[in-house]
Order: sequence, then C-alpha cells, then structure tokens
Amino acid sequence: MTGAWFDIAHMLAGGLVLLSLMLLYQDRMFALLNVFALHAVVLSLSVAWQAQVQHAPHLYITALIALVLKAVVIPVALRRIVVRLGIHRTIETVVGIGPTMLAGMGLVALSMVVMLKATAQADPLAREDLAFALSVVLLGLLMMVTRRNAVSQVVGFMSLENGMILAAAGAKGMPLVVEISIAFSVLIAFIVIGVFLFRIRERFDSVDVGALDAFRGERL
Amino acid sequence: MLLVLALAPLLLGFTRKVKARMLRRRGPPLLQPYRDLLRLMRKQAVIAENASWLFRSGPYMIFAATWVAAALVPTFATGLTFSWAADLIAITALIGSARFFLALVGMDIGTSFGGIGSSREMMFASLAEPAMIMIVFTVALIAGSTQLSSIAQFILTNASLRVSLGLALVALIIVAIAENARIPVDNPATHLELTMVHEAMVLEYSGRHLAMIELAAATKLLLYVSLIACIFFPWGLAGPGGDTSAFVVGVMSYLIKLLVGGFLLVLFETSIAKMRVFRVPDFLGIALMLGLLGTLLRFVSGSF
Amino acid sequence: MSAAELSPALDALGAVLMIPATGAVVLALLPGYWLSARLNVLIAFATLVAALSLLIARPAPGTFLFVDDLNVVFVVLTTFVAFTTSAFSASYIGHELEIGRLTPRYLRFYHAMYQTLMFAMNLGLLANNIGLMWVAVELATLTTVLMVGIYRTHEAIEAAWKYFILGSVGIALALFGTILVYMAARPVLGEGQDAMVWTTLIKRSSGFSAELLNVAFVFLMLGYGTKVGLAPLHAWLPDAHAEGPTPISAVLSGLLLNVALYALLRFKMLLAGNSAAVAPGALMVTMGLLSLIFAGFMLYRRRDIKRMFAYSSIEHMGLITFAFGMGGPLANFAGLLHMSMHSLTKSAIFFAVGHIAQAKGTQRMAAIRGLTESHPVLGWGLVLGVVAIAGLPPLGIFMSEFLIVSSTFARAPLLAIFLVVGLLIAFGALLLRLSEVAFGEPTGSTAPVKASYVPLFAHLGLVLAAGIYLPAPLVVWFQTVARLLG
Amino acid sequence: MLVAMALMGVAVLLAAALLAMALQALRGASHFVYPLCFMACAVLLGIACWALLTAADPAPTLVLPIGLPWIGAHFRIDTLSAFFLLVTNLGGAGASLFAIGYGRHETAPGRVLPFYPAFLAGMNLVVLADDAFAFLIAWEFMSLSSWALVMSHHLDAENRRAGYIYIVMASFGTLTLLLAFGLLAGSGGGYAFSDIRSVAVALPGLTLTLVLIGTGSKAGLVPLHVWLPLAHPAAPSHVSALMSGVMTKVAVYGFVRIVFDLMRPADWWWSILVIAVAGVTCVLGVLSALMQHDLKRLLAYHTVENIGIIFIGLGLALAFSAYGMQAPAALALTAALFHVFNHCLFKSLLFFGAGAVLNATGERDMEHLGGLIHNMPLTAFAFLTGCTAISALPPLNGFVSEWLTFQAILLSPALPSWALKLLVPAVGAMLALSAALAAACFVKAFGVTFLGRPRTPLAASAHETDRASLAAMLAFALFCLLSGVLPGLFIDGLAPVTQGLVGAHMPAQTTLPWLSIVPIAESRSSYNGLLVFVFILISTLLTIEVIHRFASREVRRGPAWDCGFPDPSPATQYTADSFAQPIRRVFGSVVFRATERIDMAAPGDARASRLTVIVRDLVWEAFYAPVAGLVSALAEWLNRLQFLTIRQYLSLVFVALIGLLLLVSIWL
Repeated sequence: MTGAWFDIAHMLAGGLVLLSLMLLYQDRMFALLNVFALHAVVLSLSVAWQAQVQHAPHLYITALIALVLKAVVIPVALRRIVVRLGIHRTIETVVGIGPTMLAGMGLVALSMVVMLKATAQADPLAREDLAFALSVVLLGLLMMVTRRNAVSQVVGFMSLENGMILAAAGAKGMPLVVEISIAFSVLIAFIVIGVFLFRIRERFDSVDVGALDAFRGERL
Repeated sequence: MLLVLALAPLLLGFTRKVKARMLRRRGPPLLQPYRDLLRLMRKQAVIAENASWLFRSGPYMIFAATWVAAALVPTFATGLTFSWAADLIAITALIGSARFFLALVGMDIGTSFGGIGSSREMMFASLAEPAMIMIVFTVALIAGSTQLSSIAQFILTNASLRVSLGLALVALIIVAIAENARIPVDNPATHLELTMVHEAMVLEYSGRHLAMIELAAATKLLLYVSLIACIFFPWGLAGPGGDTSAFVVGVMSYLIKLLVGGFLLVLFETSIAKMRVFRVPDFLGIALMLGLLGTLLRFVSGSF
Repeated sequence: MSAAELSPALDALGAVLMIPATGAVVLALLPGYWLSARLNVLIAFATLVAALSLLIARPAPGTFLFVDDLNVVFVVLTTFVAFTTSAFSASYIGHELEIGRLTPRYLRFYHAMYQTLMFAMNLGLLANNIGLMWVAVELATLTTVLMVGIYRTHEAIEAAWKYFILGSVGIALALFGTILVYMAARPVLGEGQDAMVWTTLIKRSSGFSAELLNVAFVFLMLGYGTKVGLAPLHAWLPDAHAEGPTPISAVLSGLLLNVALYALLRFKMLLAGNSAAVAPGALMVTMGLLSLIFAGFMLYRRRDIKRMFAYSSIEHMGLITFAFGMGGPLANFAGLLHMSMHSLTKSAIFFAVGHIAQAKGTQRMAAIRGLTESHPVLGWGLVLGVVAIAGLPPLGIFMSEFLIVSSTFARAPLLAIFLVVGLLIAFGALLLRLSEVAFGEPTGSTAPVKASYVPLFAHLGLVLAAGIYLPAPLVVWFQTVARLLG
Repeated sequence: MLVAMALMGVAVLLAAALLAMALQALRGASHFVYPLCFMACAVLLGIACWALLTAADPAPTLVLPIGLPWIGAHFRIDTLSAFFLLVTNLGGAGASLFAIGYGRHETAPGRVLPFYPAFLAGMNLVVLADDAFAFLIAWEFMSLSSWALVMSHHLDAENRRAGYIYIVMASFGTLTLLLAFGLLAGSGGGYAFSDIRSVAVALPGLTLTLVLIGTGSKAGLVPLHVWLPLAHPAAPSHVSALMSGVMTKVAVYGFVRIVFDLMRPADWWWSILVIAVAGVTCVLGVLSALMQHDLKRLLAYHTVENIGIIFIGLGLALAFSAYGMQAPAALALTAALFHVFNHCLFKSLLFFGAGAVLNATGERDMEHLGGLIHNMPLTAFAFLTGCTAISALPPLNGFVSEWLTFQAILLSPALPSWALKLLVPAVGAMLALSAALAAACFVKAFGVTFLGRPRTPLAASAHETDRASLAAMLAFALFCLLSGVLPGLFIDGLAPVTQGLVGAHMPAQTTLPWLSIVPIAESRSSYNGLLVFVFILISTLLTIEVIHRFASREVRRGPAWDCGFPDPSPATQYTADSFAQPIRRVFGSVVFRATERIDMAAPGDARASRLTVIVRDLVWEAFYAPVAGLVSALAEWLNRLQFLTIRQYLSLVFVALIGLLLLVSIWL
C-alpha cells in the first residue's frame, strides 16, 4: 500500500492519542464530554480507514457503532445525567493537571518502546497502530486513576475501550466475532453503568464515587 | 551389716563426747546414745490424730534404706558378698530415697514446722545430690568404675596424688556435713524452731519411731565417714581373698579411721558457727562446683 | 459461518451449554419461588449429567468449542458444584424470602442469572477460541455483578460497583492481551479464524514472536489475574463475597475463580510451547506467593465471617497459582488437586456459613460464638470445613499442600520457606477465628435453623475421601493433564 | 500378616470413634467405647510384644492402595516400631481402663468419646507408618484429634487459648517435618521410607535441625515446649495421661526413626545440638514444675524434664555412633528407650492419680487440697509409687534408666571431640541437678496434695475413686516396681532395637546371676534392683519385727505437738508456694526473674497483708511474644488496604501494569 494511506492511518491514530491527552487536560465536565465525543469520532474515522485499507467491510460496522454510540448517545446521556443529578461541573483531580500530563507523556513513551520493541517483524502499520492503541489504553487508565468523580472515570473507561477497538481494528483480519463482542460488551457495560447510576441516585444525591467509598467492607 | 548398726551410735556418742570436751564440758558418757535409743524404745509412742499410715511406716522405711546403703559401703574389707548389688550412684540414690520419705513424713501432720524442715531439707538436697553425683563421677573416672570395692582396690594398688581427687575429697566432706545436718548447715542439738531443719521434720515423732529415725541418722553419719575412708583412705582394707589376720587389720584400721574422722568433724564443727539458711546454697554450691571441676578435668585429660 | 460452526450443538458438548441457556430463559419467564427453585436444581443436575457424559464420549474439537483432558476437569467440577450449590440455594433463598430480604421479582431474576452464569462459565471453559472465551468471561463477570448487587443495600451496591469497575478494567486488559496474541499468531497462521483457535495455536506456538507473547502475557496475567483475585488485583473479591447472596459467594469462590485461572493456564501453555518466550512461571509464582502471604495477614483483622473466607480464597488461589507457576508434573498435579479440593471445601464452608448467618441473623463474627453448642451440626460442619481448608489431614487439601511444599522444597528451598511461612500465618488466623466462633459460650439465637445439610456434608465427605484415597483413574487422568500443562 | 492384624486393631479404634459419634446422644456411650478401646489396645499390645520378641527379619510390611497415589500407604513393624507400639498401647490400655471409671464423670462425653479412640488410632498409625506421607498424615491426625480433646472443655477461655497455641505449634512442627521429608525424599518424590533409606540425604545438617524442631515441638523440647504445660492439663485426665505419657513418646519415635534409621548419624556436632538442648530442657522443665501449684500443670512440666533426659540419652547415642563406638551408643540408646518406657508408666500413673483427685474434689490447685491420704489411701499409695519412680529413687524404675544414662555419660570421656568433652560433664551435672529437684518437686506435690490437713471442705469430703481407675493405677504401680526390680528383662527386650539402629546391643542381662544389670563390665559398674529391693524389704520387716518384739507397742493418739503451740487452722500449713520458696530464691531469681512483693499491713491496720510472687516465663517473652507482636503489627499495617477507595485500588492495578511493562521493555 502507498505511503499516503499509511500516513492517514498514522495521523488518525496519532490524533486519538492527542485527544486522550486532551481528555486528561480537561477540568470541566461538559468540555470533557465534548472532547470525548471528538475522541469517538476520530476513532470511528480511523476504524473506517482501516476497513478501507484492509478491505475488511465488517470493520465499517464497528466504525458505525463507535460513531453512533460513543460519539452521540453516550455523551448526551452523560450530559443529561450530569444535569439531572446536578453534579457540579468541575472535575476534582487527585494530582494536578500538569503532573498528570507529564505522566501521560511518559506513558505514551513507554507504550511506544514496549510495542515497537515487541512487534519488530510485524508490518509497520500494525506496529504504529498497536503502539498508539496501547498508549490510548494507558492514558484511559491514567484518567480513571487520577479523576475523582464517577462521570470522568466512566469517560476514562470509555477512552480505554476506544483504545481496545483501535487495536482490534489494527489487528489485520481479526474475525468479526471480536468486534461484535466488543460492541456488545461495551453496550452491556454501559447499560450496567446506567443501572448503577440509577440505583446510586436512588440512594445518594451524587454519583461521586467518594460517597460510595464511605463504606469499605469492614465498617460494620 | 550388724557391725554398722552397732557402731553407728558409738560414733555419735564419740563425737558428742569430744565436742563437749572441747567446750570444756564433761559431756555425756560414750554409750549415752545407746541408752537414749533403748529408753525411746520402751516409751509409748504418741501420734497426732491426723497421722497417716505413711507417718507410721515412714521411720522403718527410712531406717531400712539408710541401713542398706550403709551396709553396701565396704567398711573393713572389699569384695563383700553383695558389693556388686549397687554401686556408688545407687548408694547415693538410696540415701536420697531415705531423705525423700523423711521429708514426706515431715509434712504429714500438717504443721508449719514440718513444712519448714522438709522444704529446706529438699532445697539442700537439690544441691547436695548433684554435688555427690559429680564427686562420684570424678572418682569413677579415676578408678574407671563406680563400684566401691573396685574403686578402693584401684586407689590401693596405684595410689597417686591427683588434683581431681583432692577436689572430690573437699566436696565430699562438705556434702557429708550438709547431709548429716551438722554445723554449719544445721545444728543437731538445737530445738530453736527457726534454725532447725532436720529436727523440724521429726518434731512430731516420739517413742520407737523417733528411735528409728535417730538410729537412721546415726547410721548415715557413719556411712559418710566410712565412705570417705573407703574412697580416699582405703589402706588396711582386707582384699577379697584375705584371711582372718587381714580382716583383723581391716577392722582395726577401720575403727581408727572412724575415730579420726569423728574427731576432725568435731574439730571443724566447734571451730565455726552455724550459717544462715540462705548461705547454705552457696556453701553447697562450692561443693557442686568442685565436683564439676573435678569431672571436667578428668574429661579433658586423664592425667589430672 | 458461526452458525455453521454452532449447529452441531445437539451433542453432549452443546447440551452443557444449551441446557443452562434455555434454563435461564425459562426461569426468567417462570413466576413463583417454589417451582423455579426446584427447576433450578433440576437444570443444574441435567447439566451435570451432560458434563459427565463428556467423560465417556468426547466430541471432536470444532472451531468454537472443544473438549480436552484439561477443560473437562474444570467442566465436571463446575457443573457438580453448580448442582450442589443450586440445591443449597433452594433452602437458602427460601429463608431470604421469608425474612423479606428478597422479593419474588428479584428471585426470578436471581434464578435466571444463576443459569446464565452457568452458561457463561461452561462456555468459557469449552471455548476453543480465545475471543469466545473472553466474551464468556466477560458475560460471567457481568452476571455476577448483577447478582452481587441483588440485595440493593448500600453495601451490596458499593461492592457490586467496585467489582464492576475493577472487573471491567481487568477484562479490558485481558482483551488487549488477546489481541496481542492474535497479532503474534497472525504471521504464522495467517489472517482470520485460525489465528484464534486453541487447537491450532497450541500446535504452532513455537513459531510466534516471543516478544509479543511476553507483552501479551503481562496483559493477560493482569486481566485474568484480576478475576482470579491475585493480590494486588484482589480488591473486588472480599466485598463481592461478603455482600452477595451466599450461594453466589460459593459459586464465585468455587467456580468463577477457577474459570479465570483456567484461562491463565491456557495462555501459560501457549507460552510454554514457545521456547523463545520468557517462562511465565516466574510471574505466576511471584503473584501467587504475594497473594498467599498478603491474604494470610489480612485474615487476622476480619470481622465479617464471609469476608474472612473470601480472603482465604485469595490465599488458596495464590497457592494454586504458585503451584502451576512452579510447573513440573508433581506441582501441576498438586495444583489441579488443590484446585478441585479448594472448590469443594470452600463452597461447603460457604454453605455452612450461609445457614449460620441466617441462624444468628448476622455475619459479624463477634456476634457468633459457641456454634458447636448452639447448632452442633452446623458448628461441627464449619469446624470440619475450616480444618480442611487449613490443610489438616486426613482431608484432601493436606495431600495437595504436602505435594506442593515438599516438591518445591526440593527444587527451590527459599520459596518453600516463604510458602510455609505464609501457610502458617493463614493457619494461625483461621484457627484463631474458629476457636472463637465454634467454641465458648454460645451467643445469639440458638433457635434451630431449617437447613439442607446434604450439600455441605456431601462436599466434605468427598474431600475426606480424596484425602484418604484417590481412585486410580482419577490419578491417571490428573497426571495426563499435569503433563499437558508442562 | 502381623501388620494386617495391627491395622485391624487400628480399624477397630476408628470404628469405635465413628460409633461414639453416632451414639454420643446416649448417656451411657462411654460404657462400651472405653472397654472397646481397652480391648483393641490390649490386642495391639500383644502384637507388639510378639513382634518385639520374635524380631522377624525382614520386618513384616504391608502396602495399602490408599494415601498418596503412585506410592500407596506403607506400613511396617520392625523392632523399633514394635517397641513404641508396645509403649503406645500399654499407655493406651491403661488410660482406657482408667477411663472406664473416670469417663463416667465426664461432663461433656459427646466431645470426648468420638475423639479418644481416634487419638489412639492416630498414635498407632504414626508408629506403623512406613512412608513419609502416611507418617505425616497420622502425625497430624494425632495432633488434630488431641486438639479436639483439649478443646473438649471449651467453655473455659483458658482451655481455648491452650488449644489454639497447641494446634498452631503442632502444625508448625508438621510443616518443619514436611520440609525435612522434602529434603530426605529429594525432588524425585520417593517418599517411601525404603527409598529414603537408599538415597543419601542432601543437607544432613539442615535436615537434622528441621527434624529436631519438628519432633521437638511435639515432644516439648525447650524452647518449643510452651504449648505442653497449657494443653496437657486442659484435656480430661485420661487424655492428659495419653498426651504426656504416650504422645510425647511418639514424637521421640519420630526423632529416632528419622535420625537413626532414615538418615544414619554422620556428624558429631549434631549430638552437640541435641545434648545441649536436652540439658537445658531438663533443668528448665523441672524448675518450672517447681513453680507450679496446679497439679496437672506440674506433671506436664515434668514431662518436659523427662523428655530432656530421654534426649540426653539420644544425643549421647548420636555422638558415640558418630565415632563408631557402638557398644556405648547401644548403652545410651538403651537408656533413652528404657526411660521412654518407664516415663510412659509413671507419668500415666501420676496423671491417673491427678485425675482421681480432680474427680474426688473437683480441684486441680494443690493449695486447695491436702490430707487426701486419709480418704483416698489407695490412690495415695499409687501416686506415691509414681512420685518415687519419677524422682529416680531405687528400687523403682525411674532410677534404673537414669542410672544407665549416668553410665553412658561416664563412658563419654573417650569421645575425641573437645566440645563434647566440655559439654557432656555439664549436662551430667544438669541431669543430676534435675533429678534432685524432681525429688524436691514431688515431695511438694505429694506432701501438699495428700499429706497434712485438708485445706478446703472439698478436700476434706473427698472419697476414694472407683474400681476401674484404681485397677489401672495399681497395675501401673506394679509395673513400675517390676521394671525397676527386673530391669534386665526389659533391657534384653530392647537389644534387637538397638542392634537394628546402632549395630550393637548391651550384653545379655538375664543370664547374669541374681538378675543384676551390667552396662559394660561387672568390674565397672553393676546394679541389682532385685537385691536392693529384697534388702530393703528384709531389713524393714526385720526392724519392724525386732521393734515390735522388744519395744513397747502401745500407741497414744494425741493432738499434734508442734513445738507446743499447735494451730487449729489448716491455713498455717506449708503451701506449695511456700514449699518452693527456698528453691525459688536459689534458682528462680535467675531463671524466671522471680520477684516477691510484700505488702505488709501496718500495725493496727485491719487489712490483710499479702505476698505476691511474680514468676516470668522468659522463654515466652524471648521467642513467642515477638513473633506474635510482629504478625499482629503487620496484619494491622496491611489491613489498611481493606479501606482504600476504588480509585486507589485501580491505581494499584495501574502501577502493577506499568511496572510489568517497564520490566518487559527494559529486560526483554
């Protein structure tokens, strides 16, 4: 395949990483959701591009799912939850934005090193793709770890899933089963989270996980 | 055996006599102990209400054990018929059993004095016995045997001055003094409650029982003297196959040894004062240490 | 294509999956507690029969499902414990209904979920496709999350939430690992289906890129390790055990952990097949030992009886992982044996604990005293169970621990020392609690509880029997599996 | 065949356990459980005697297809097993006989009956086992059943603590033994004893240490003895008798079996380890015993002391055989084994006595007893016999075995090693010391419990115990006398055992005139229990005869004189503590940091003045308290991990992931 194709794929994947870093950077709830929507869009683009490159039409479905679900439905739903539950719109972070960003950089570097070392003989596209995917995953995890309130943790988890999908899409010719399962699982995951938010709202007036953590098992 | 029985009170009498003399008193006649015994025998025995069968049978057991032990010590001739029945360790243990029962009967009536006596007696014993065992070790290691006869034979045949032997002698003397409740450990003459040990145990006895106990005590004294004599100064002992003349010599030398021993004992007693009860452990501790030292020396090399 | 693959589902293999699946649907529709509880038992029993039939007639491996010596062990164990647990849950849930902790609506949900869980676990065990296996494990996770939260108390939801978040992160990592494995396999096996099928993967694993496999195993270890409950990924486990319904605690400890462990073992075999890849044993040994000792210490400060036994599960999972990490026929044999014994014993303990908690109306150990006085049968049952789990003879766990420790000591004395220390620490904690809970002046209600003792003593009886006599065929079977594990 | 019969006996015991479990509802279950146990033990006893006397070569073996697969359960009765089988079932039969009477007064029979036969079965199996796995299973089964028995009176928090410490120590010992077997068997997994014998052990020193710890923790060697004085008294008395009299012997068996049979002694420094530990055990055990006023705990501490004596013998045997001096080794080993036999006899006897007292008065504390000799004369007589025996006084059996040990010590200057030259005499002194102290201790035990005046109404209203118990006690008393008077027979019985273990045996004794015993040569040393006994008997009778012929025979009963001022209150008697006070002052101040606090009421002050004695257990403080503290501190510290937030848990996962990835990226 020609360099241009490769560059586009490269650019999209790189853009995803960039957006993950931006997610880390956000400190306002709505902005976070917006950026996440963008994240999802870019993901669907890159997946679609992979479909194009690999001539794997089934990947388009994945791309579509990503677009619809992650770029539209979920952000909207979350936004409504935020409004309904009157969660204050700022995101409390554990460590400051600056250090988090630095850590993010470090993670990106790490994932590069690991992947490029590991996949020496795989084709370059797959290598880049995996490397970026891993960094997205790690960044998502970092986000879950460094954010205090539930919505942002959910967002972090979502971006983590995006990384998964990126990787899966990059894995050339990976059978359909997997994408379906991913979409399926993410769907389930989200429903469950929704259920939980509901239950939790029944009991607490905020989704702040901190309130949940008041009880930790042994305080009987 | 009967010889032992006969001589025991005599030795006691002799020591008392000499002691009195040293204290510028006339003192009781030599045969006084016999008289005492006979008198006690004739008296009726008064026993506390709550005395048990052990209390009544105790004296006999004590006496028997001591007697047997004494009888096993070669007095004037080695190679007695039954000398191999028990060795030195066994003899020590026999004395031990005598003491064991003595302490028990001391506690039988349930008076505080009996308790004092028994408890102190056992405390002394807990040091005196190991000391004795250590002495036995030393001697046995020198003579290569724990059989008294063989020991005596060995000393007789190849006698030579040895450090460990000396240590053992000193230790044995200390033990003997303690075991026989002599000054400075205990005062056989006292009836001042808090100072007495042996007397406190036999406080409740009277009549024939007391006689038995007294006799046992006398026998014990004799036993120790003859033990020292037999181990360290076996000269004059008649050999196994000795004829009558040898036996006569043996008996004479034995008697002389007894006299000397008794005299020295008295000399020692009169020259020092009784010590506090809790100084006694140190006193006995010395004996234990000496014995252990002797044994150690023997272990480390045969030349000591 | 998948339809074509799944179509011959009428054989025993399919039955093991289909029975619970259909059962789940039926139970979801069926109202009424009494019937559905009985039906639940019946379905579980049918599944067990189907699983047993796998021992005799073994269908040929398909692209999606297959049976071999390894997973048949797990399947039989799973279906058996699932059966006994369903019997236990019948009597347990009845009581919960009486005291109104559960409403009939939730009960219907509960039974449906129970069978769904069985389906998911069996699928995970029988899957011949790493993707399918992953799906199954995820499904199992989600069902258990829902069941843990079923009481909808503050604590239950908190536990479920914790379980859900940690579980899904773990599962995500596992997926990433799976993808990496595919990436590693693709160059050798070509694109598409084959690169995800066990039977082919195992055959060709020697040709895969070793570096990729190493990275993949890191993710898989952390991903599935979370489900196994290895420290430091264990956090969800104690609360999930403590707050869910006791039958679910039994299933979690007895089965779900095994399923995750099974997945780990599969990938370990994969790496073992590749000489260039770093041996996965070291990692497993380390995490196993860590979990063992950590859980041992954690046991001392527990106040909730179910949570304590949850920690003991962590400890034993650590031990089992350690054994498999050591590898070698002896250690693997011991690991398998220990796993089976632990499943039986721990579920038995949870049966007892469930009834005890119902009888005393609390799970706080401080409020449970002198059980052998107040409830002799339950009390002695608990004593026997704890004695078994603590590894005292003549019960089965002693045999496996004997093999693990002695075989380890011959190979790596230092490790064995750590192992022994960890075992001793855990032992001390368990016995300490036992002597408080089972003995002394009884407290709380001494009213007799309506309990089904059959599952409890059936399990303990099996454990006892295994401790004294292992039937030769079983031994041979385990030995072949142990060789399989390398 | 023989083995099969033995296993049958064991099976009967196990069946009895199950039966008891089934019938524990019935009140009278004890009426046939104990007789059943008695019969089973008797049969096994017969088997043991036969095996010991015939000493079949090769020893009969049997392999059952149970236990560890691909090895099976091996069982074997060689002379060593036979001897310990004899000891075990002698004790077992006695205890069962005693329990026929004693068990009737059991408060919680349901908690004793099922486990008692199981306990017996476990001990028998340990002795019979011939492969590591069977051995350990039986070993731990023994601990487990005895633990259940210790917990039988669980309502007392003290007993629960005792049981807990016991089971933890037991499993510690088992694990060390497990490690030892791991070394012995090697990675090949040849756990059958025959395989272990055939291969050379990898790290003999380490193995020996492990074995010493493992068996010592069960036998009660200092500093592993702490559980013993807690657990033994906590159990019902017939069980205490078994635990002290038999179970510790089974532990000794384990040591002898592994060290002398499976490993074969090689290095002389092993013996240093053993002898030193043993010597300390002796003295510490007896001193601790002196400090007690709980009768059963006192006895338990004496078990520790006697174990020390036994291990001194074993250590000497190790030393001798390390230098190839077989005859002395045989002597030392014989001394040890003979003491095993004797201690089983008199310690069981003493615990029976304690049980009878407990039964009659409900008291274990000597300070509340006294004067029992009047109401329970037979018990008193039996107990006195036991006291005399354990105090190593002739003509009873305790003396003989200690005498043999002394003889062995006297032979040890021939050992070339200097360390031993210095160590052995010191240990000899310790042995002598502990013997003397034991005498003191039992004067106290018997004197305070049975003599004097009753200190409480309970003691005053005591009654003689039942027939079965008396039968058991008197029988054991008789045995003590027999083995003290005719030691030659028993020593010859031990000859094949020592022959098998150190390749030599003591000269045949029964052929000697007058049945005297001679360790090496008559010129060196000899002892004739029979003769001594006869002498004492004769002279006693003689004196009594003479006295009653010539002396006055009348007796007047009167109040105690007591130096003129008798006191009515029995409280003024010497108590156990006051009896031990001098010894406490002499030794205790060092060994126990014993201190006395006297709070004397001022003149005219009405309040009672009191004297408090503080005796500290340095062993516990030095070895156990730190460990317990460390564990609980670590538990507390780690416990914080239970209370993290989900986010923090996630960060744990995160850190783990990053760490591993770093590892991969750097190293690989």
